[in-house]
Amino acid sequence: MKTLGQITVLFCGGLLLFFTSDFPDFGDANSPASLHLSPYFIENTLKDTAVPNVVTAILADYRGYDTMFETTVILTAGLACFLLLRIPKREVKSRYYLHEPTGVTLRFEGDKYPQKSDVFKRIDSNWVPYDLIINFTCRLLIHFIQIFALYVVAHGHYSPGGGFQGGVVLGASVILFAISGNLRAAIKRFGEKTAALFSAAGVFIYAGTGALCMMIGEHFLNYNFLSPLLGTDRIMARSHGIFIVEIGVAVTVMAVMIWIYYNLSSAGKQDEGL
Amino acid sequence: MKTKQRIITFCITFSILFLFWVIFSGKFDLFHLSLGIFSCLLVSWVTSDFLIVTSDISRFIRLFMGFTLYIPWLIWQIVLSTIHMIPIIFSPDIHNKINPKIIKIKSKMRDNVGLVTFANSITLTPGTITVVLNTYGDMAVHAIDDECANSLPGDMGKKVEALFRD
Amino acid sequence: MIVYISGILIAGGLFFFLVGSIGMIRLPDFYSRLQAAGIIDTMGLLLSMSGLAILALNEFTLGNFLSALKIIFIVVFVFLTGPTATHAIVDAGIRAGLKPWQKK
Amino acid sequence: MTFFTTIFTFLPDLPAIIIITPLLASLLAAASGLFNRKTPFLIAAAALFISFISSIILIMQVVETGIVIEYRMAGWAAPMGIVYIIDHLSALILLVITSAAFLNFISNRKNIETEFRNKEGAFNSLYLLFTSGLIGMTATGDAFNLYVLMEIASLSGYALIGLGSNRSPLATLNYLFLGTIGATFYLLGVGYLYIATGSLNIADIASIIPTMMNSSIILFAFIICMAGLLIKMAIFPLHGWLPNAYSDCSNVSAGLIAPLTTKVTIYIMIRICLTLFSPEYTFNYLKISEFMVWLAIITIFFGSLSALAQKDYKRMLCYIIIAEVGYMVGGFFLGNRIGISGAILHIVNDAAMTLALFMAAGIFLWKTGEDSRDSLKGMFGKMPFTMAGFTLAALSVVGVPPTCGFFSKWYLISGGIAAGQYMFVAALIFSSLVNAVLFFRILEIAHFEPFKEHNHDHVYHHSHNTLLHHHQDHHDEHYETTKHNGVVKEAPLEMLIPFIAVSIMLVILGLYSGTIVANIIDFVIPAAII
Amino acid sequence: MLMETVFSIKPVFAVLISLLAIPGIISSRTQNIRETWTLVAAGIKLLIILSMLPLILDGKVVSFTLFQVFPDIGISFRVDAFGMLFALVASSLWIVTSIYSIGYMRSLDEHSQTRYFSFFAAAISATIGVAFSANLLTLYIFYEILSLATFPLVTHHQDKEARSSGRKYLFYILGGSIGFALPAMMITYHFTGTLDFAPHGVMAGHINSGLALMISMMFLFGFAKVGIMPMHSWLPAAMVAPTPVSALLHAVAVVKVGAFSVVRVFTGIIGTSVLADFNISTIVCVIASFTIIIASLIALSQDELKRRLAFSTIGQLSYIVLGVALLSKSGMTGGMLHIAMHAFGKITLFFCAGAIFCATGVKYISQMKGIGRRMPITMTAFLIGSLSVVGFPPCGGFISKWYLVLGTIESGNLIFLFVLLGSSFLNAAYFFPVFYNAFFCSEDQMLFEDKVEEAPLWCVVPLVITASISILLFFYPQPFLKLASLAVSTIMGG
Amino acid sequence: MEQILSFIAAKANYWAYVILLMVGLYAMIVKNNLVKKIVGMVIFQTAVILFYVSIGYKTGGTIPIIIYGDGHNSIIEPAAKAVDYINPLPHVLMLTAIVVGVATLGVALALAIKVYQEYGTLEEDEINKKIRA
Amino acid sequence: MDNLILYSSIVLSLLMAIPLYRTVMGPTVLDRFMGVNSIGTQTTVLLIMIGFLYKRVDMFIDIALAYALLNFISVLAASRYFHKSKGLTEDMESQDS
Amino acid sequence: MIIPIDLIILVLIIISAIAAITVSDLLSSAIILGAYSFFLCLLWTVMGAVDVAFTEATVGAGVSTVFCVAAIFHTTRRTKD
Repeated sequence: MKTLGQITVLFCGGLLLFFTSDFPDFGDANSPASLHLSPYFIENTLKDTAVPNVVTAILADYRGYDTMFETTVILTAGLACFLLLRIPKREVKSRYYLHEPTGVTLRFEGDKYPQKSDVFKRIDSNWVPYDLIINFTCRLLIHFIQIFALYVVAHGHYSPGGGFQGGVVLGASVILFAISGNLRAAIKRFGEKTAALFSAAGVFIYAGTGALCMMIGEHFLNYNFLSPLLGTDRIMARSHGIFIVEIGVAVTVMAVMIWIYYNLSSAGKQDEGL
Repeated sequence: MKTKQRIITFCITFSILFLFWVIFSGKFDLFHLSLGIFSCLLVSWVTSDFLIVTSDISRFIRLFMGFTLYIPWLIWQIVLSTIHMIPIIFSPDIHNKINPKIIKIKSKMRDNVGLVTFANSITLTPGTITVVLNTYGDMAVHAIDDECANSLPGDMGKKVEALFRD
Repeated sequence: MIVYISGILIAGGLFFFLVGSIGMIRLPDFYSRLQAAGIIDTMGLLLSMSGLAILALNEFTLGNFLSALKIIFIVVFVFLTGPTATHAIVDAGIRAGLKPWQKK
Repeated sequence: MTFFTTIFTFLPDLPAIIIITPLLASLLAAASGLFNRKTPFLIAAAALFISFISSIILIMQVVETGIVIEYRMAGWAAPMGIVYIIDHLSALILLVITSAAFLNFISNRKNIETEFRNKEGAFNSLYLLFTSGLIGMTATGDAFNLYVLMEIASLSGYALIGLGSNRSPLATLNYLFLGTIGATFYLLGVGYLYIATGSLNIADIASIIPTMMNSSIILFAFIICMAGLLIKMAIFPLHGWLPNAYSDCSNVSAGLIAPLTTKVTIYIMIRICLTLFSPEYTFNYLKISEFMVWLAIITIFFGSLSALAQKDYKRMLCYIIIAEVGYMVGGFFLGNRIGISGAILHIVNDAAMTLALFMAAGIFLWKTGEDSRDSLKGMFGKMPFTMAGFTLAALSVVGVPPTCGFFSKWYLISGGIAAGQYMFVAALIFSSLVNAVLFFRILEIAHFEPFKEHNHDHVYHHSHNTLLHHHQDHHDEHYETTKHNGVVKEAPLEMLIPFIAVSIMLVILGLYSGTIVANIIDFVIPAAII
Repeated sequence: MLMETVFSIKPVFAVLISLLAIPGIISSRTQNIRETWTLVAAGIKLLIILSMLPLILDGKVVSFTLFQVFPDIGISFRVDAFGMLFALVASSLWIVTSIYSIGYMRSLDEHSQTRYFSFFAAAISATIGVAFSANLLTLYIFYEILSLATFPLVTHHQDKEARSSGRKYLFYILGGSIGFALPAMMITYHFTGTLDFAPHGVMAGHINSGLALMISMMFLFGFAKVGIMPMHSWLPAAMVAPTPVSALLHAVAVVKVGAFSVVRVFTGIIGTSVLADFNISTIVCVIASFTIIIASLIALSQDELKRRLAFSTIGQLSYIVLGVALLSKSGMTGGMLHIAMHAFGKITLFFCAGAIFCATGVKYISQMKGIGRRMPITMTAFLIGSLSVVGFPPCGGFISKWYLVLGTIESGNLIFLFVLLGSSFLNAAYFFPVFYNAFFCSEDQMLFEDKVEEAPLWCVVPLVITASISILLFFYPQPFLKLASLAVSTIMGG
Repeated sequence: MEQILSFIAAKANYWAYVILLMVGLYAMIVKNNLVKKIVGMVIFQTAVILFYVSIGYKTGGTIPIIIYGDGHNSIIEPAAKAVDYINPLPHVLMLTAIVVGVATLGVALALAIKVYQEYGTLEEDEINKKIRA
Repeated sequence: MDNLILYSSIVLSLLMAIPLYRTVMGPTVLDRFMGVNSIGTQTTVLLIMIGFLYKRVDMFIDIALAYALLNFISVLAASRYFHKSKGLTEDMESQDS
Repeated sequence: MIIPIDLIILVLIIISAIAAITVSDLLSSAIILGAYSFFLCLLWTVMGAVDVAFTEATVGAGVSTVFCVAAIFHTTRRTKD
């Protein structure tokens, strides 16, 4: 197997390397790729959509359909991880609770355990106390990460970034919270059902916008329909349409990243996890 | 938590975040500002209990001022200890120059913010790293040589304590 | 003028990057290497970033000012995250049972 | 009346509706699955049905008018935006996909409820996503969009087959690796095309390629795309992932994925060879036909012989699928009109046959809890209708008239003779004989062996992980029916009716294959091919 | 000779009527209803076929295309004289056999009767389909359906013996058709571009001698149901089936379908001119003669009655092939007539064997001592049947043999005359011991008690009917003779 | 010398992409450990991204965000010239590809966890041994 | 100014090889964490320098900022691995996870 | 003008890629993969693909390494190659 693999790799690699000489030079402004389609995009984006960031414009408008499915890919991954890993809740014989003021761990048998309480915290047998420094710094940073993420989403038109990047950062903020404290705390704030709902809702915003266009009589995902709704001209309508779908992307990406993390880090048990 | 305290923290969080938003955004038209307000409301609503500095506004301002004074000093300390590190790193006989050790120190502070500030300051200055910190102020610090070890807790401890004294 | 100042600062930053990097190579054990790595996080970053921030202010406009401010924010954030990360690594080392190098 | 009015209102948007409906429904299913266990099924079934109906309307539209329907996504014209192209071929494949997905789905309600307990929402959602991925792959006119949809189909496919027996995660992981290699190679091929032509739209590229026939980049694009697709369609040296992946997974997934994945990949191969690269390039300029046909021949021999060695029913089917891939690839690369017609016809027929066989497997498993051949003992007496349908499917695979398998094989063999590829003809006949032996063995067991008591403790062993804690109480009903007298009765009607429908379809497809060829496939093949 | 073509859906109904009866059979709750369905379908089928008879006798052809499965080939039906002859035999015998099966199955209380009658119906459908098919593809399709539909009938007992013989059956039949007939058909299609049966064949001018020989042989052995010698051994094995099945299917439907297909292909596809020009006919004749002689010799050594009959069938089938391959008018007429004549004779014999088994449970000839006294009607019918098969007047078999003999003389190959005569003696030789045992044994050798009686009425009536038809056909062979000569005149061109 | 340098500069990216592609492929084919294969898969996918992004680069071009006039809502067209901007289309495609990569990574890791839960190891040969046993 | 930034960034990118050496060769996993952390820091600086090279620094700062905020998540996650009482070298196979 | 940086980073990328698949410890492998993605991000910015770089930055630094570590936490670090 090893030799076979090496031979395959060397053969393919050699072949591919050899034929790189036919490629246009790196950075060649006259290659077919730079001459055929992209000039149209670069020269007309601002006219068509009022979005200076050409990438965003292509992503969410010219090839918005691709992006819808890109978002769906993410959703699919979330669902897949859930389907593969999630273990339904099972009856547990005993539960551990930490009395937070004193740090004493109590073990409760059966269904005698403290109901919702601020001083008692449910923990697992492999619970470790969180680190003070990490916990504090992360709590401090999470706001900024989140506001930064929202900024990225909102300014996708003018600077790099957009729904996907913002969504990942948002998701990362929750992941950070889960890492710095523990997974239970994170799940308490952003539950699994919420994650599932959000991840579906994001794609729904995207595809629903498209479907709305279709119902009003335009083509699917043709944002022109927004112009009577928002009272703007068609170009600005496209700009706003792009913004709406970016929000959808961000919501999905955030929720799915968190959802995948929940499942991966606890191997589907959604207990304390990593 | 009391409602009033909550509102105050919310407001503080919101204003800080909005400041950040404005700096990030650099766009001052209505659309983006309203987006900013919306986002900041959202974030502060979701996470307002993370940044519980204090409900006392005057203390908050004092703390802020103290920090503004403390940070240049800290940077100066960093410069100093970096300069202290340079000969060690470039010395041909590096194994004799250093004498790593873990020392234990105790801080009298009970305020977690203060402790974390102190610990991070120690870590920031090259030559010393906080290894362990607990809520009772017990710290273990790894120092690269005797000089770094001896400088602890030293001035830094006093300054941070002063900063967080009520 | 601004260019020169920033040039000096950036050069200083690069120098400290070098120092930290060499320290990472030369020092004998993980904990002391971490001390050297701290230089990269602090002095190197501080100097080079302030150099760049000043450079950004070469033409003073609101946008450039905000850019410089953002660069400073990066420093602030790294000053928050850097020690935390360092602490996390050290903590992991201790928990994993890695013994510090001792002078014989 | 209102129904038709609605339909006609959306008529211009049908190409979008056919894919958007499953997509939106998958979201609803995923969301509603959190609150209710029954609604996801209803939503999904309704969506699949709508897709099915729209595909019927589409194919009728295409056949009647003979015009290729072009739908502009986001309103941008072809090279700039993404367009959907519904021509005869894609309409045909769309019909195959939607009908197979729909029938398999409604017949498996009980299986889904037991095997994926508490995860029905996610499962149904993924099922729909898989379907919409395949639909999109079929309909799209954009080379890159094809990749995205391929990834959707693959990812949801991994999830669907990852939750089967306890061996399935490993098999799925291997499938994932090879699937990723395949998809990435395809993406790379698209990249090569892009670097050479600067376009991503299939029609646009096709109009540019004739000007640069001699470019080695184009050649490489072709080779890499083909390599990727060949991996995904599991042709002989690259087939390793398929048997494990398909045989270890749950039946619902197998019934969806096994009939469709390889077929749609072959469809894409045909599309790339005929539409993207012109037939002139593929058949005349490259001169790889001979090689591909030999590859197909080896695949057929290999698949058939390996199938002979299998004890497990589903594994056997998997190797048969591999052999059938050889039929289609070989038939296509015969390069003449008859051969290509046969290959395309066989896509349809093979999808139907495989669907029927896997549905039968699902019914057997549901009833007996085992999937070895021995579990079928005495089935003819106990489940005559199921076995009748199964026999039809088996005969179709063997190629006995008047089932559809015969007719596509007829075209393939005629094509082989016309092209002078007698080895291919021999391989086809050999494979038919082997299939006859294979299925005869099963039918013989079912016919002759006395009925055996089945150990019902093993019924749901393959989904141990999700069900351990629930299946006891949930299956009381099922236990009631089976434990009294140890008699397995006919499968529940909701499973049986779709299955019988598919089986009868096998005959109908066969009898109407002339119509299909004359009205649909003839329009697909460019006039340049004789 | 240009024939007037009538387009009518009647052939389709004739084929489908018994298939349509299947749901009725399946859904029947009691035996009576089920059997009523069977009988009604059989009656309707015969009526439909009879209704077409006048047209055919007028020299017209009924035609209908059901599906256009390939651009130039469809599943189409075409009723001509030869097909009519065969269909008439098959459908009339179906009624008789149905009646007989009812008696047989009831008296032995067999299991799975629903399945039995369903597949019986399917098989007869396929048989009529073969008879009426207008092109080779349609013929092939119905041929395959017949093979598969008879499999459950052959293996009705579902025991070990049934299993092995079922395997053998499918191996020969399916293997032959997929392995030989299908490729031959494809090659034919490739060279000629058509598969329609034409009166003088379609191959002339398209093909060279080697290929023609190869295709002919592939068809001859590919249609393994005809039982030409190396491909014959499924037939004795298939005798494990219940007797009505053996009777109808292995004396009439299945084997005659084989013979019919071979004749159809030789005349309609390959064409007499090709057969004659490339000297293929002689080779076929030799093979057929070989089969005739060898099968008769083997039959002599069989003790089990049904096996003996089976080998007899193998021999008799080759008469048909031989008759056609002689390429003389009388020979061909004889061959075609033999389909009918042999059918009535042989089915009588099988009915008798079944009746004996029903009444006594005896299978072997050596155990049948004295049975003639207990079951006089049955054994008389057996006598008539065997006389017909041997070709003794006053039985139908004589007429076909007469034509065959004429044919050998006409074609000038006297060696085949001797083959025919010799085999007739052998036929007589292997039937004689049965009578001897049945009638001419002494009291003390008798193996049967007094209480053994005739088989049930349902069993006896059919065999009486067929036996009397056998005799009737000697005196009144007109319909069959006319059909056969019509067919021959079409083929031989006036 | 300069020619060689410019030749290297013109093709280095493509070489690098081939090397990365092969590194990833090698890991996926040869490596025994499942997570290693996953790592290889990530590298494999990024190689293609490198290829695409290299296609898009234009010497002297700036990033594909149009420098627009004052005020972000008013559209003032000093019409952007295609030569000045890097080709944005590959970037769009590769955003999608990265997303797909992450999604695949997540699913693959989930499957790896499942495999480990089943067999207690990630080495393929050990797993095969356990299956046979 | 261009040259200043260009050469600085070249030097900086060369300097990144040293932490990379630590990352690749590091005797323990923790050394690798350290190396990656340093690489992250240097990346942040280099990103901004490239922004200056393109004369569009405002567009690049966001990326650097994202790094500054997210760089340490992976290190935290990895250290969390050791928090959960996993050894440095041997795997605690028996632990019920 | 930006070519030298491009070349240097390419070399670093290849080194880290090879290291990621040869290092005999999965946790290390995951960490090196993180470094790999840093370099990739740099490379994208060098080539002017800011959006791609941003995505790579957020994904590489934010989630993919975390996912890997989480998975390794629930499986094992041990590897034979």
